Amino acid sequence: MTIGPDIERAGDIDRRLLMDRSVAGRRAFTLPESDVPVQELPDPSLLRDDIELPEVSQLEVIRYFSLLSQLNFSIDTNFYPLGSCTMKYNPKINDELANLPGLADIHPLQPAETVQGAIRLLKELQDDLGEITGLPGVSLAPLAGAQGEYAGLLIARAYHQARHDAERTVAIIPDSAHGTNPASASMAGLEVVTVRSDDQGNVDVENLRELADSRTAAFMLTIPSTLGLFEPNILEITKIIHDAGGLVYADGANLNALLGLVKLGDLGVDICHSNLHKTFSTPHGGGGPGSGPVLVRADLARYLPEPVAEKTGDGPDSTYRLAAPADSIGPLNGFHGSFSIAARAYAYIRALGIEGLRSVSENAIIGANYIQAGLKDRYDLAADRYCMHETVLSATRQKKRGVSGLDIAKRLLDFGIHAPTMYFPLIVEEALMIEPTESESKETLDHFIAVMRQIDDEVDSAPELIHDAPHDLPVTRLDEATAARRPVLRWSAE
Amino acid sequence: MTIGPDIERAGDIDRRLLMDRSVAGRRAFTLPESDVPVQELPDPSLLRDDIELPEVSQLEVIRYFSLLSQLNFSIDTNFYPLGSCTMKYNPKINDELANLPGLADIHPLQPAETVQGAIRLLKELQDDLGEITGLPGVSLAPLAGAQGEYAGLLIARAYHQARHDAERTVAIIPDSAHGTNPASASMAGLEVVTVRSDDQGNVDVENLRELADSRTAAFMLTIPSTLGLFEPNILEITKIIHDAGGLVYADGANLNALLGLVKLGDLGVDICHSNLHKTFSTPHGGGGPGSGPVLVRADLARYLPEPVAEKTGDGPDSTYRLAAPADSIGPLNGFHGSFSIAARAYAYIRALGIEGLRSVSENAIIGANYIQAGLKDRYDLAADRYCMHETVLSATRQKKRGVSGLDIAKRLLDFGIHAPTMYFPLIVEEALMIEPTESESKETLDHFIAVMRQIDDEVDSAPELIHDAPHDLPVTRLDEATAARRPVLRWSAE
Amino acid sequence: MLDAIGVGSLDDLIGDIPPEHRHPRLNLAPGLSEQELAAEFAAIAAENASPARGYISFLGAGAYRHYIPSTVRSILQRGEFVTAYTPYQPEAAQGTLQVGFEFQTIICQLTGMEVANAGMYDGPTAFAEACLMAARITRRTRIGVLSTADARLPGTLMAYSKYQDIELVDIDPDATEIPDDLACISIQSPNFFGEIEDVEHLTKLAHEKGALSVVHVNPTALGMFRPPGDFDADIVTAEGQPLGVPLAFGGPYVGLFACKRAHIRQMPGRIIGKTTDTRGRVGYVLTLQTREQHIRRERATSNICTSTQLIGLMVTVFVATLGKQGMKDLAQLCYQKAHYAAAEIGRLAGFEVESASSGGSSGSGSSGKAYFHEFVVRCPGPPAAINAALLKRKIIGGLDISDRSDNGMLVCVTETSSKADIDRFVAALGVIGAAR
Amino acid sequence: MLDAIGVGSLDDLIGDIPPEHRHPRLNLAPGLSEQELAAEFAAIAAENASPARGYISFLGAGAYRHYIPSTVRSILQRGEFVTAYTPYQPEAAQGTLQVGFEFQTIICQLTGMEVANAGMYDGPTAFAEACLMAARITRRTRIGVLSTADARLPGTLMAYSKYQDIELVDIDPDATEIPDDLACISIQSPNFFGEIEDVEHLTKLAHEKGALSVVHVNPTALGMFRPPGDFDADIVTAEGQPLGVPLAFGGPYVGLFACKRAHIRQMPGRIIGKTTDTRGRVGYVLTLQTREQHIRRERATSNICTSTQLIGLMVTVFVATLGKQGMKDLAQLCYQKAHYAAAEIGRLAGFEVESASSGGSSGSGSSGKAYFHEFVVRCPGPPAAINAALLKRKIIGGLDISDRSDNGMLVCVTETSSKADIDRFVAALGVIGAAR
Ligand SMILES: Cc1ncc(COP(=O)(O)O)c(C=O)c1O
Ligand SMILES: Cc1ncc(COP(=O)(O)O)c(C=O)c1O
Repeated sequence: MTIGPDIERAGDIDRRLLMDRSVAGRRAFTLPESDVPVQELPDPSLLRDDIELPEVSQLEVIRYFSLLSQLNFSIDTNFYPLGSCTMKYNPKINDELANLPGLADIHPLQPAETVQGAIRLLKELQDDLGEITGLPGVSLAPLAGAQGEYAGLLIARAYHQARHDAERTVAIIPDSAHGTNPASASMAGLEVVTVRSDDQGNVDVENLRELADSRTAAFMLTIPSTLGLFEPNILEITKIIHDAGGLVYADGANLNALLGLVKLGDLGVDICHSNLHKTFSTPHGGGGPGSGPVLVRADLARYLPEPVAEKTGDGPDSTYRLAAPADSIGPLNGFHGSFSIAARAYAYIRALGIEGLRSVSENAIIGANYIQAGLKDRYDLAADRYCMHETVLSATRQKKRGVSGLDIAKRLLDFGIHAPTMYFPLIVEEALMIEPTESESKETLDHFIAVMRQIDDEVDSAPELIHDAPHDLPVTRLDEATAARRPVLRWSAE
Repeated sequence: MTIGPDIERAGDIDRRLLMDRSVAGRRAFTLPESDVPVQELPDPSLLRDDIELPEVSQLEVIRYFSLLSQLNFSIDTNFYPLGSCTMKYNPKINDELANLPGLADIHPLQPAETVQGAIRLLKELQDDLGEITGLPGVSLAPLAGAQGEYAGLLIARAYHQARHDAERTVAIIPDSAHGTNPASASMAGLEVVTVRSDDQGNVDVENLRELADSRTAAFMLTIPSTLGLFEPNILEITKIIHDAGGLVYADGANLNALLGLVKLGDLGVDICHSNLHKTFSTPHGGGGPGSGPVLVRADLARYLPEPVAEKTGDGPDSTYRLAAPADSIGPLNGFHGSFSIAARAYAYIRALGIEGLRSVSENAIIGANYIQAGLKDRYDLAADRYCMHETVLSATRQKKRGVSGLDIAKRLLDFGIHAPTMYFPLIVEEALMIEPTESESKETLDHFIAVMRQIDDEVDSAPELIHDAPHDLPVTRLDEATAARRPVLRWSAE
Repeated sequence: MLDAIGVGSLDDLIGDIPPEHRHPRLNLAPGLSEQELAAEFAAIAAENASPARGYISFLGAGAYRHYIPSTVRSILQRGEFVTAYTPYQPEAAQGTLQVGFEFQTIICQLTGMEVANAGMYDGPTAFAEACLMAARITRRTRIGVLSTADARLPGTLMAYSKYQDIELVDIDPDATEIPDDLACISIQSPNFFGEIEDVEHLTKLAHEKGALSVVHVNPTALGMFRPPGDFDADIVTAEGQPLGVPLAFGGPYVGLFACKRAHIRQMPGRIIGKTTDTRGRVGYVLTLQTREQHIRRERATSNICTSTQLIGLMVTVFVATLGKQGMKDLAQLCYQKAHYAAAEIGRLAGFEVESASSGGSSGSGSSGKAYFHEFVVRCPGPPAAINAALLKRKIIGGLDISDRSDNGMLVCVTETSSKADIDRFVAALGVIGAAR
Repeated sequence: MLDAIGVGSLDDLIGDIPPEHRHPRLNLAPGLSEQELAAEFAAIAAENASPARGYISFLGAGAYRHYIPSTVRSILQRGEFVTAYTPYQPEAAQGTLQVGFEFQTIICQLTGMEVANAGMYDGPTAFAEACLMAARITRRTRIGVLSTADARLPGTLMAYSKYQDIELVDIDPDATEIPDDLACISIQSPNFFGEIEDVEHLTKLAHEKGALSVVHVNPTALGMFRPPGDFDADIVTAEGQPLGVPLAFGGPYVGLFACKRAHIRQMPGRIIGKTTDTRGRVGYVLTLQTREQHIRRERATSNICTSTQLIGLMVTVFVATLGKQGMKDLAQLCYQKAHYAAAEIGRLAGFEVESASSGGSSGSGSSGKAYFHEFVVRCPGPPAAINAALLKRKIIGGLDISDRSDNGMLVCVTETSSKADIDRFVAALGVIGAAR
């Protein structure tokens, strides 16, 4: 509907950029006057004349970014069943706690005696994560899951090297794996060998048996898998790898399904990472920051990336410090990892306790199966069995009727529901990967099921409605091809 | 546009109330377990069985209120030129400062020695406001402008009474006054007598001269007036009232126009109130809270409502306390006024300093005149002269062409601009009272002018666009008559 | 912009200001940067004794320390709520309006009343307006106030009614009869001393005489005690602060105001009603505005304009967060902790726990009346001296009410005091008492 | 819900988990209420020495204390930004995307470079990825690193390149020639010791040999010093923390990454591009995704997935708030205060201010190189002992760098230190030095 020249919709934000809004001399902020005697400046040849930067008022800053925020879908405003991403509710208190004076304003290089509280928190979180996964060696240093993976693979290589078994240069990875797994393996100088999934979505054990050999450095298994399935042959698999002399690496990004239900270490996993920003309550921030601790069995702890928090003494006399493990693979980044995220994870675990954590996973699993049960007559399942925390549907039936997984995803946006993860895992055609998480109510799941069923109806009754979706978002579908072909990556004066 | 059954627009919030979302046993929050021995409960006859209250999850709380917030226009997201309301930008830092531990968590009845910082802040704010207005007696106790007015009128009555002149029971009030003025006067037991405005929007001095007599307790003048005009005969007016033995009360709600430009006390004003929540930076909160300090000339300070902050001693040895003035009109509310708002006002004044305060008013005045200049060929002016911080237009010309002030106000909403104050002051037909404030940029004012001119075009070219406005807000025009005739004021089970 | 206006300088625009008074000298400090301002406020805050500096406190008496859930602060940061005005354009303010409707609902549910408004300035002004409303409804001028009420309640009423031909009449809470011509009797329960009054009985007395019953409650207590609505009260008011609002040295708070449906049109303050738009969709509007000053001017039910919408939002989010069970648990926790503290203090030599209002002897709640989370301690000496000694131990003691009760200290304990805090307080009292 | 699924219990759903390992015992504490959790965190925070507890600090060395404007915190509270995911559905993420585009613009403007990505994990990882990118572009394996760089930069690079056939080569900052076969020389400027390196000269040396110039900057310094783009640098990286990000004991921070347009397709990390929708309206999308792991898997330019979008938002709001003038003022203030502190310390008996890297004699900046807001003090004894003595006075001294410079202490002064703080620090150093 057109409601007047130039205006399509009330409050449509004017999309001009900060530089377009800039007016010479305008200011949002002033700094204090200098209170020290004037100091001589360096040689003028070192100094820059001017910087081209925005000049706007404080109101403009607030209004611009406030309006921009409203263009987003988010957990705080929308159901966001994005598979593999664990878009759950993160308690608001955790953000507050992480920002407390005494936590948010301490310098990473302060002497240990001035940051005992901070290091104690890290140590206790290490212990809790070790307990939850059954892998007691923990470094919180990695800054995201991908860095955790990389750290884990470096540890595997260091382990083999120490055993004079350095010719192990292969990482076996299932075809369903997340892209970071092969990317990390290749950074770690490993050759990626793909193991097939069987028709049940499990690792093809026979195929794995063929591939596992004296060149196997590590087998990387996402558990539950990216299909949302728990690998039923896990014990056999870890045995195959161990028998071949390799290590088992678990991608723990999906730990939200396992809390209190099983410990990875008990299954023969040697190394894993955990995405604190998924399972343990850091809001995703539009794409980070994250925290991807790496966890290992006891004898591998000597290789962990530095630093690791340590405790000396007991009771009120105990002191805490950060240290580098004996044969550390080194620092992976500037300081000690994402401390504020560790603080949130610590708060989350403390608040929930063991009972709470277990019910997180139980409810996450029930929610995913509830959606699966509500949709499986309309959408194909990637695997026709109970799932864990997420279910992967396939829009092949819809595709045959002229509507793709992408179309369905876009159409969901019209209902204020964020799209599932599309076209992943790669082994499922027209994949729609749905992870409702434990925090959504049954009513929300019912609504989602109803909408998905309605969309399936529309495939026949009103396909153009789906093809043209989304209809009333700030933009319609965007031309990604041109964006990539002729990249415009920054503002410039017209 | 209909984009599917049941759905009109993406993300349209489902307007069910909390009770409709409630599910038995669901919880957003838990309290600690009791850590004291179990205590005996009182007689069961005193205890209630149950309370009907919402039961929702924490995610639902956050999502529900976040989505509701997005249904609002606000300064943070919209130009909001609501006349008389001073919808200006309030620095975000002030909210933070008011919420600091040590300010937000102190009890009003703490011993004075434990709250020296808080009382010092109040004392310094009293002094600053006294300096700005030229009225040195200040109580910060009133909780909003209307309460400040009432306090001021009680003071006037107390003053007359002390002079054995208690038969003064009339408040003279201009016909342009805000509704709180006559309402407050009547609460104070005063008879309201209305003085006319002349055709320039000024007080009709001759009329005033006739009305002022030995029954005059006070003359209440809004300055600048609700027409946005500074009373040119102010000195004559204050003399007339004083000569008649009355007191001059200034409604200082519009102080945003006068900072550093003139002191009310210098003009013969005896009593005024100031709306801290307008001029001195408290966000309006969707309708409060407020703070309406009452300010008086020195000899009237003995009547101020309690408490007033006092300082003893000087320099580092000085101490602060709250006290009741000698002949205080009493307490007007529970404690010491809106402390958090006083803290914001103090921060605002300290941040701006005298230069900053003056430029607030200068820019507020320039902005209003700029809009007036940009629209006066299309819209009638209530008074054809330079205005102060706001300009009052009249939509009489548009009305003749079939479109009311109300219609224009609603149509503005379509452009993401909040409507001006409508139909006030009552003496202007089809009034549209526009107060841009100092915080809006020239580009925003230009945009507003362009939109107002476009709407004037539409009066002829597309009147139905205006009549049916707003078009794309969460609701179209609402049926206020039925709401008042058959009031539904709370949720109930259907 | 001056060019576009057609003037040369600002002074051309303010020609109406008498030149001799224009641009006065102001004695104000120069401006500060945000960084400097933050430092100044840190210094001011550090001059106050607060929990952040390790103090524990047993003050109540009308303002109560409670834990405020993070959800309240989180929603309070939504600029769309914080920086909006009174919802005069309902189409652009459905957020504020729907929240207000939720608030009204919650207040009704807590108090057991039929209707509520969207909030008043604070508890005492709500109380005062309720009494004046009773006078309007009954067309009577004498207002009975229970002698056990907080002095700030009749105090505010007195200031509010100074020129309105209203007389205040003291009523004994144990009265078996009341004067014939009262507009209402107004009952604070829990009363100033923390005790539960017999609202049912007093309301009956009132109704027998054609008077209304105005009940001023503590909303936290309503998590366990029967609400005034159960007893046929006519108007209920309360200080809303305990429901998620920071103490903030006394304000801003929010007054709660509920009444019987029959009295709707005499109710002061903002009222939000449900309606539909031109397309039949549900929406909310300010309603019954003809009671208000901007329409009715000198004949309005009250002069209130700017109210306390944002504090109402805090209350709404607080109650929504705690929910049915949380509100019950909160009341129970407060009750348990206060009664534990009273029992412990009662065991101290020289201290008696009693109800000041009844002059009873010793033991907890010796007046025979139940109490909620506040009680009166008779100290072995002036409470002021004892409080001073407590303060040295970083304990802010109860309120000195020796003006109303001999050596009386009004002690409040909420869920924010741990057993360790209470024990520390009791131990300190013991030491201080023994030293006398 | 179990009914609808058609199972009797949760265990029916997790039948694939080996029964003997199901439901293990976990040794974790029971859960806490929010109120208890808040109390526990207050206790943890109180165990740390922070400005909130009256400490002043002169630590820098890669993480810097700056005043963070309230606008940053205010916008960081917008749930729509905070609780969104990576913008894989651009139609539902234009907020995040447009902010990222602003971020890229600002990084280009500050560094003087043509293009930037939307952020890396932190400064050192950005540096490491830049060096690896140079190796990819030049197809060379030897990476020159200036000997004045923070050890954390080559340290991270080493970990990142462990199995990638990369060799690190130490380069003297005053070199007049470099090896023929370098992929790049990487220059930290200001270097670890706070000094400005001759980026122009070193870049020329690199280009003469077909190598790239990778420059790692401090973004605050770019408010006054010429940006690497002026000197034809190829890749620029930085730790973004100084731009509005809390110190937070080391993270999360954000790495800044910019380069020449020609190298766009070798750039790691998220990149946001401008495009149009089907109705011709401007919109933003993640672009050049074929470089990334989720498309290219083992052949991706980097394994990075979750990045640091929200920290990028902080940086964007910070720079938008300070604006052109604020960024200049900030750099000047830091420079002025640091140089004042250096001059005062230089006057103390036993202390010399010098550039550790050059081993120069005395006086401020005796290496002859200009420095920004950090400098090296040679102490009259082990810095560890001096720092311990400072700590007793609630002063956190500079970083002990005696491993790189004899009795060296790296001192940083920013706009957050008042003259009084600096004077207190200098006076304490004087007393402590005299006592030796
Ligand atoms: C299964 C899986 N593995 C690894 C990752 C990588 O984690 P991050 O994004 O924190 O680097 C992800 C995240 O998207 C994931 O879903
Ligand atoms: C001119 C004028 N006077 C008085 C008032 C009343 O102030 P308050 O709303 O704070 O009670 C207002 C506010 O709307 C006003 O604009």
